[in-house]
Amino acid sequence: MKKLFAFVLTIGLGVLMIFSLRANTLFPEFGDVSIADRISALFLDKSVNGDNGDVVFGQTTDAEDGAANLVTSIVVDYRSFDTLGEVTVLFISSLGVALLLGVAGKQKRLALNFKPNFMLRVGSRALFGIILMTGVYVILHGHLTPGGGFPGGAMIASSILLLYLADDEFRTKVKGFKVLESVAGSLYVIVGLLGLVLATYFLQNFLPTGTVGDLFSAGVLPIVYVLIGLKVGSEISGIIDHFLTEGDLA
Amino acid sequence: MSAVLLIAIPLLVAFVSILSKKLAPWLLLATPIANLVLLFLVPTGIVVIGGFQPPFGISLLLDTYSFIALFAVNALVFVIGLLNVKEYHQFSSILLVALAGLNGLILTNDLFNLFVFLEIAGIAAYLIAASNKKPASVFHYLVLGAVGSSFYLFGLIILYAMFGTLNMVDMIEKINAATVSASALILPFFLMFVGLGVEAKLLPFNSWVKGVLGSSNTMSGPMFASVYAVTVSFVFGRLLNNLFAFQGNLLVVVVAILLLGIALGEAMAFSSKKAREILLYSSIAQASVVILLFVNGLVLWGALLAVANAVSKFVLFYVVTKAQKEVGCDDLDSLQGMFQGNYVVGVAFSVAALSVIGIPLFAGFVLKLGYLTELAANANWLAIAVILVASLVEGIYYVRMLVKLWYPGEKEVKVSFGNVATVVIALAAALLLVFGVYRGPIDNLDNTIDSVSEVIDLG
Amino acid sequence: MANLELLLLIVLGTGLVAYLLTKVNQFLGSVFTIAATTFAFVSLAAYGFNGGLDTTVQWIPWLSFSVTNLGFFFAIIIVFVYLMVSFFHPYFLDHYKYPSVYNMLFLWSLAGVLGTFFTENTIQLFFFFEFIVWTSMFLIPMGKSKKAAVSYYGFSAAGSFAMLFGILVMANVSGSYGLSTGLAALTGSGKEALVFVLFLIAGFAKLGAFPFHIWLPEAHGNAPHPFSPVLSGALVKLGAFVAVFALIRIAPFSVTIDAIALPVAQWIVAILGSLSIVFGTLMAIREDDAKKLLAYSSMSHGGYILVAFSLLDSVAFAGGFYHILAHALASAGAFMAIAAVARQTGTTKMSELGGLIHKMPVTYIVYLVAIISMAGIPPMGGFISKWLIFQAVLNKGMVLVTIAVFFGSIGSFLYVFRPLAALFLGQWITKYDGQVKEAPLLMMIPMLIITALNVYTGVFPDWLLGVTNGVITDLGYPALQVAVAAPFTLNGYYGTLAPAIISLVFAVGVVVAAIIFFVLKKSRKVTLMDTYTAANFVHNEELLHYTKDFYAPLERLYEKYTTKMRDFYNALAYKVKEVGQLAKYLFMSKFAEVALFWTILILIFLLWGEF
Amino acid sequence: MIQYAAILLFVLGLYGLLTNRNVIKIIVSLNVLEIGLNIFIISIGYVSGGIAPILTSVNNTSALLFVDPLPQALVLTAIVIGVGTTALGLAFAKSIYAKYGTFDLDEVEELK
Amino acid sequence: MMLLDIVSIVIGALLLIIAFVAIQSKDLIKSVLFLSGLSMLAVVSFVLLKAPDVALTEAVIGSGLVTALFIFTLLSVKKEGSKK
Repeated sequence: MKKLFAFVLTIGLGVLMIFSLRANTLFPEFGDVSIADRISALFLDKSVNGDNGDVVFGQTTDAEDGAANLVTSIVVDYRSFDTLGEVTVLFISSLGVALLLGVAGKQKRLALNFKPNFMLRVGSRALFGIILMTGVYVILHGHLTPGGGFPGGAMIASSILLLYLADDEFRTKVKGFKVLESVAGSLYVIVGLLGLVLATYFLQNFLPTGTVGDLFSAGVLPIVYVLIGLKVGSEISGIIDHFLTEGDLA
Repeated sequence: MSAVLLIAIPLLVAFVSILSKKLAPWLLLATPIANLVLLFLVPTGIVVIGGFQPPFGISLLLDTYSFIALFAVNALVFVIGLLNVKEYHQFSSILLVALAGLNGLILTNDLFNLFVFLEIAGIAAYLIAASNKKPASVFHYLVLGAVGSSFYLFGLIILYAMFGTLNMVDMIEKINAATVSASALILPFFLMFVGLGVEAKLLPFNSWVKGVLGSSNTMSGPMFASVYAVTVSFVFGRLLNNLFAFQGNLLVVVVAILLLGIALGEAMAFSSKKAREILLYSSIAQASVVILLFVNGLVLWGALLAVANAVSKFVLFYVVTKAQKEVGCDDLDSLQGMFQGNYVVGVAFSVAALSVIGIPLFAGFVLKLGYLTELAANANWLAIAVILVASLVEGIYYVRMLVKLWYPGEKEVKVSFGNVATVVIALAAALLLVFGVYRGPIDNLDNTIDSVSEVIDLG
Repeated sequence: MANLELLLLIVLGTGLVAYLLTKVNQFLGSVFTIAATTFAFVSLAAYGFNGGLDTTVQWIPWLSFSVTNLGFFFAIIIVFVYLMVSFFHPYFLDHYKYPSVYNMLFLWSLAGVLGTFFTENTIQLFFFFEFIVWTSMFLIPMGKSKKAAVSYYGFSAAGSFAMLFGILVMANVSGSYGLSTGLAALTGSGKEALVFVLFLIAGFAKLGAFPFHIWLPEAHGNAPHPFSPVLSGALVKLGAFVAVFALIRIAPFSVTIDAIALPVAQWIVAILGSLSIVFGTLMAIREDDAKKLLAYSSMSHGGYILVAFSLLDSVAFAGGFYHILAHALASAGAFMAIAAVARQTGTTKMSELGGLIHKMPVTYIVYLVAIISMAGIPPMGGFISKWLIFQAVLNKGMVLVTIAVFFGSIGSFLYVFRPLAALFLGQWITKYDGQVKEAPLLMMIPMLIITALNVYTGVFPDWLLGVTNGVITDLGYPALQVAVAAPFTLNGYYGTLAPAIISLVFAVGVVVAAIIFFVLKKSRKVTLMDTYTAANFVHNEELLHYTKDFYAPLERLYEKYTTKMRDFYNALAYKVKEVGQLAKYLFMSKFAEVALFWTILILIFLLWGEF
Repeated sequence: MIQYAAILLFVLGLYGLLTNRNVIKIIVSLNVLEIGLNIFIISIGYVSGGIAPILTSVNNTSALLFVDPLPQALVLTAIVIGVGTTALGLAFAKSIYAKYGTFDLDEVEELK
Repeated sequence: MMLLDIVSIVIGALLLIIAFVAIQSKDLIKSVLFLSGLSMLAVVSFVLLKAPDVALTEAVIGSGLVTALFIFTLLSVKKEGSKK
């Protein structure tokens, strides 16, 4: 009865919201969006700081933003500050997980209920390499193709997760993750500060942006994405480690 | 020098601080101080990030309004860190991130950026609350906080779809330019209001407060009751004056929520027997008062009241949580006569309490008089009546509490506060006293703050 | 000090000095307190009576003062009570938890008093009002009960917040916080009724009049002994001050009741005042604690004051102002006498005391004179004021009020006599053998001064009535005719009164009685055991005087209704608590779902029918 | 269509939060809510006939119709934030279990 | 165009059904697995809405890592339960 009431209530709310949005004349119909009215129109044209004309893949050089992947250009350039915050969120989550699950004293692995056989172990080692490499690729080409620091970092983390799953005894050095996390995070802020010092503004792209579409293009973007990838990878690995180990409670 | 350093430095220090457990507490103490110094060095105005002019890039805004809040937040974080550095040293990095998040919340001029900082501050808050060792209540807070920020994001996205921008100032200009019917804005505005209302402790969205503040300790209590409260109030104030244009039904609902929050908050406090519970319900009511002032457009008074409350609540919560820790219980009856050996702390506590009630000679009185006058000038009699009745109830339970804490019961209660804490608390109370008598600075602020809404401008 | 603000600042400063001095040595601090209050009184009196009080020089920004006859009248009385009471400090301080704070807050509240009565600004009025409240609030729990402070604060704050609301409304009308400009702007603005009610609530609450009387016995009865005279003789009069404003200067309704030529609002206040008189009298009659009894008597006297000022008539005003003075003196005297008793014996319960006249004759005289004045019997001040009030009430022809006024007068005979009989007369309690002495000299001084003044106000009222006439003419009413027919007489509506002659008659009577009592004495002392009445032997010394259940038959008539008002306020507090519990249940009990539920509900409400 | 499904997904998450008292289920509901929100945000930027906002050698001029990249960037951020919250929530769930021996909040209330 | 509409209707319906099952299911593991499925469907819809970046991220983080964390939590708890 209570559930039915809640169901009717929430679905009713949903329907009301839909109707409200439909009645809203300013709210665009699905698919009927006029990007020209939005700030992202200039992000697409890479002409926030002055009209650049057409941006052509492989030809345009020294655009205000050199990334071919326009989402990346927003994530790590136009709205890089958000991304810094986002990294911080992940950072503090991993801190929190460590605080909550990291019991002082000897830590031991959570014993999994199955015994991985030899094939699994070898296979996962091999797979580990492949996933890791994919992750690195995704990170490095974040400004050109879909992907970037976040999925890449998560891939790195999943490759490490694979090692955890394949081996009961496996534990990485948490301390190492910590250092990596700290260094990557600090470097991100420092890159931002360099922007402030070398150019005028915090997080400003102070390197030449090169030709749109090249691997070595887009100025600091790839660097930042690598840092993000490392940071995300190490943070998520740290979280996984904490979930898979437990303190000597007894 | 740029105001962005106020966010970047705590972040950088936080990232570095996880490397050394020994160094982290010192970094925690040094950072707010550095920020306070910086605050006076950096120029005010719009701070562009990444070299993209607003509304395209993210921008921050440092004006008198955010200056007040930043000053209060950094000073309070320093003080709270100072008092808890020994006991909660493992929270240093978290407090640093929290500081970055709070500074960001105050400074940011971008709606989505606000969401990000809301999450940073929020997650830091869950962890600070985790120091209470009550995982269930913190989980509760986490769920509400997550839902709240999702609501905020939902509202924000609807606004983006409608107006195509994320910059606050740009948004309000577009809203004013587009002749939108009020009903179209109800959904996004209310969703955002709820999202922030969770953190601001507004009445129906604040069931987390009891679990978190009701079992708070010397760190989490002052952190939530003063630092977080002041920040969220200021964020609310900024949005209420620069974005939300409440009209019609929505205005009625919002005002009703706030008035209910004031009245019921005091009633709940009146019906409580535990010191921390009394304080937390009282702070619910106070938060509603502050936001009510913002809704009525009294930016100056809302801001000052938020700061004054933060200072008083810091003293009240610190004293009570400390006593709770030493006595092991925060029933008023079991704390009777705890000020007998602690005159200074007792006087400071009384000053803070009297200031919250709004009694002459203390800062709360000047403010109360100020905002009541303004409300009267707007002929907002209902709000005045509710606030006055609420302060009557508030006064009664605070006086009851003060009398109990000063005059001993059957059992002798000994609480030792330590020299540092005593000095800090006394200084905080002295501030309340000074601003209760000398209102020169407030009069000077009058003009500057009123012009804040004009300062916020793309130029 | 000719400058009022400077005086105020000095008194505030002496508070701090008194704190430090008392820390060093309690006696020293108390003597300093006496000196400080003396200084305040002397400067106020010396400059005030010649109109030499200066308010033009501004020492404190934002404050503005003005000296009016009304304010000065109240201030001088109250400061005088403070002065008298301060003499008690050396003997009482060591009983209290925080003696130095006691002295400090005592002086600070005095500063508040100075500020209140000379204010020319409504906000400032509220400021000092509240200032007095919290300074005196912390003094009360040093006595017997901790709860008393809470109810004192509650009612005082209810009053002052109501006043604040009124002030804000007034400022909204007039555009400034000036007291006189505000009052002037109010007429014809349509908001008079609201402001009138709000101010009256403040007056009633502070005066402890009928619906707000609960705190009086609590606070007066449980306050430290030397502070009760201040509360009853002085601070209660703050309420009278505000009530005077409301009743005389704000005319809320143009509708008047023709038969008595009074506006409706004033008539209602008169009825409420009468209720206070009756209620206070009835409650006092059945009270066992002497201090609480006097507290209830304060309530009934507050009723007299309200009745007097609601009549809008110069004879009544003269009576009212004179009653303020007379009651301040009388109740201060009575409370001080009780305080002296309490100091020497440690209790104020009438059922535990008796026969103190043998050990404390002077205190007995002080008390006797005070209660004679309270009961309104010549030749004391209370008689003059009551005579005037009776005249005015009779002249108006208000039947109910007249009955109440006379009932109160008769009732006060009944109750003030009881402590006299119980404490001082009757059987000596052997428990106190060898312990009780007369009060020390320093305490004697103020008691004797007050006694002398009680008599003086009753015998030679001319000069003081001249002072009150100044106040009355300030308020825009014709002065009372004093010393017109002959020296030392005053005119009412029904004849003239010559207090001096009456007093002479009384004096002769007393002398005759004394001669009979002392010279022609034929009585013999009998010990309690030495009895053979009704063939009963008394084996141990029981207390045989009739202090308990003295008026039992009368009490039985209304016993059931005595707690009604208290129950009402308790129920009110309980309701607030219940609302709080309910709110906790509705909004705070469960986890996220509760909050979500409300949010969804509100959202649905908002979106419903919007498109 | 998918936009409405997203809104309904959002309120379905709310429904889950309203009815579930199990910690894990609450976090699952929270994730449902967030997924719904993310789809909604993406749908805001969708343009009929638009292409993914990535410049390649094939579609190399800005005259082409791209979908709005900004909501996508926002969702990237939102997803990562969601993961952080979920991880933290699960950590709290673990410590609730360690302290009370149950995931059920009703039982936790009783045990308090 | 028609095809996209049909596909999106199907996906929308599936999303809702799977979400409902995930919320209603009594078995925690099942609930988590359905959440993972929901996440995968979300990936599909992201692709449909021309958001490859988001799709990739959601695939790796949303359906991969989050599910793993859920499972680990349940795993550790189950083990403790069996111990007792």
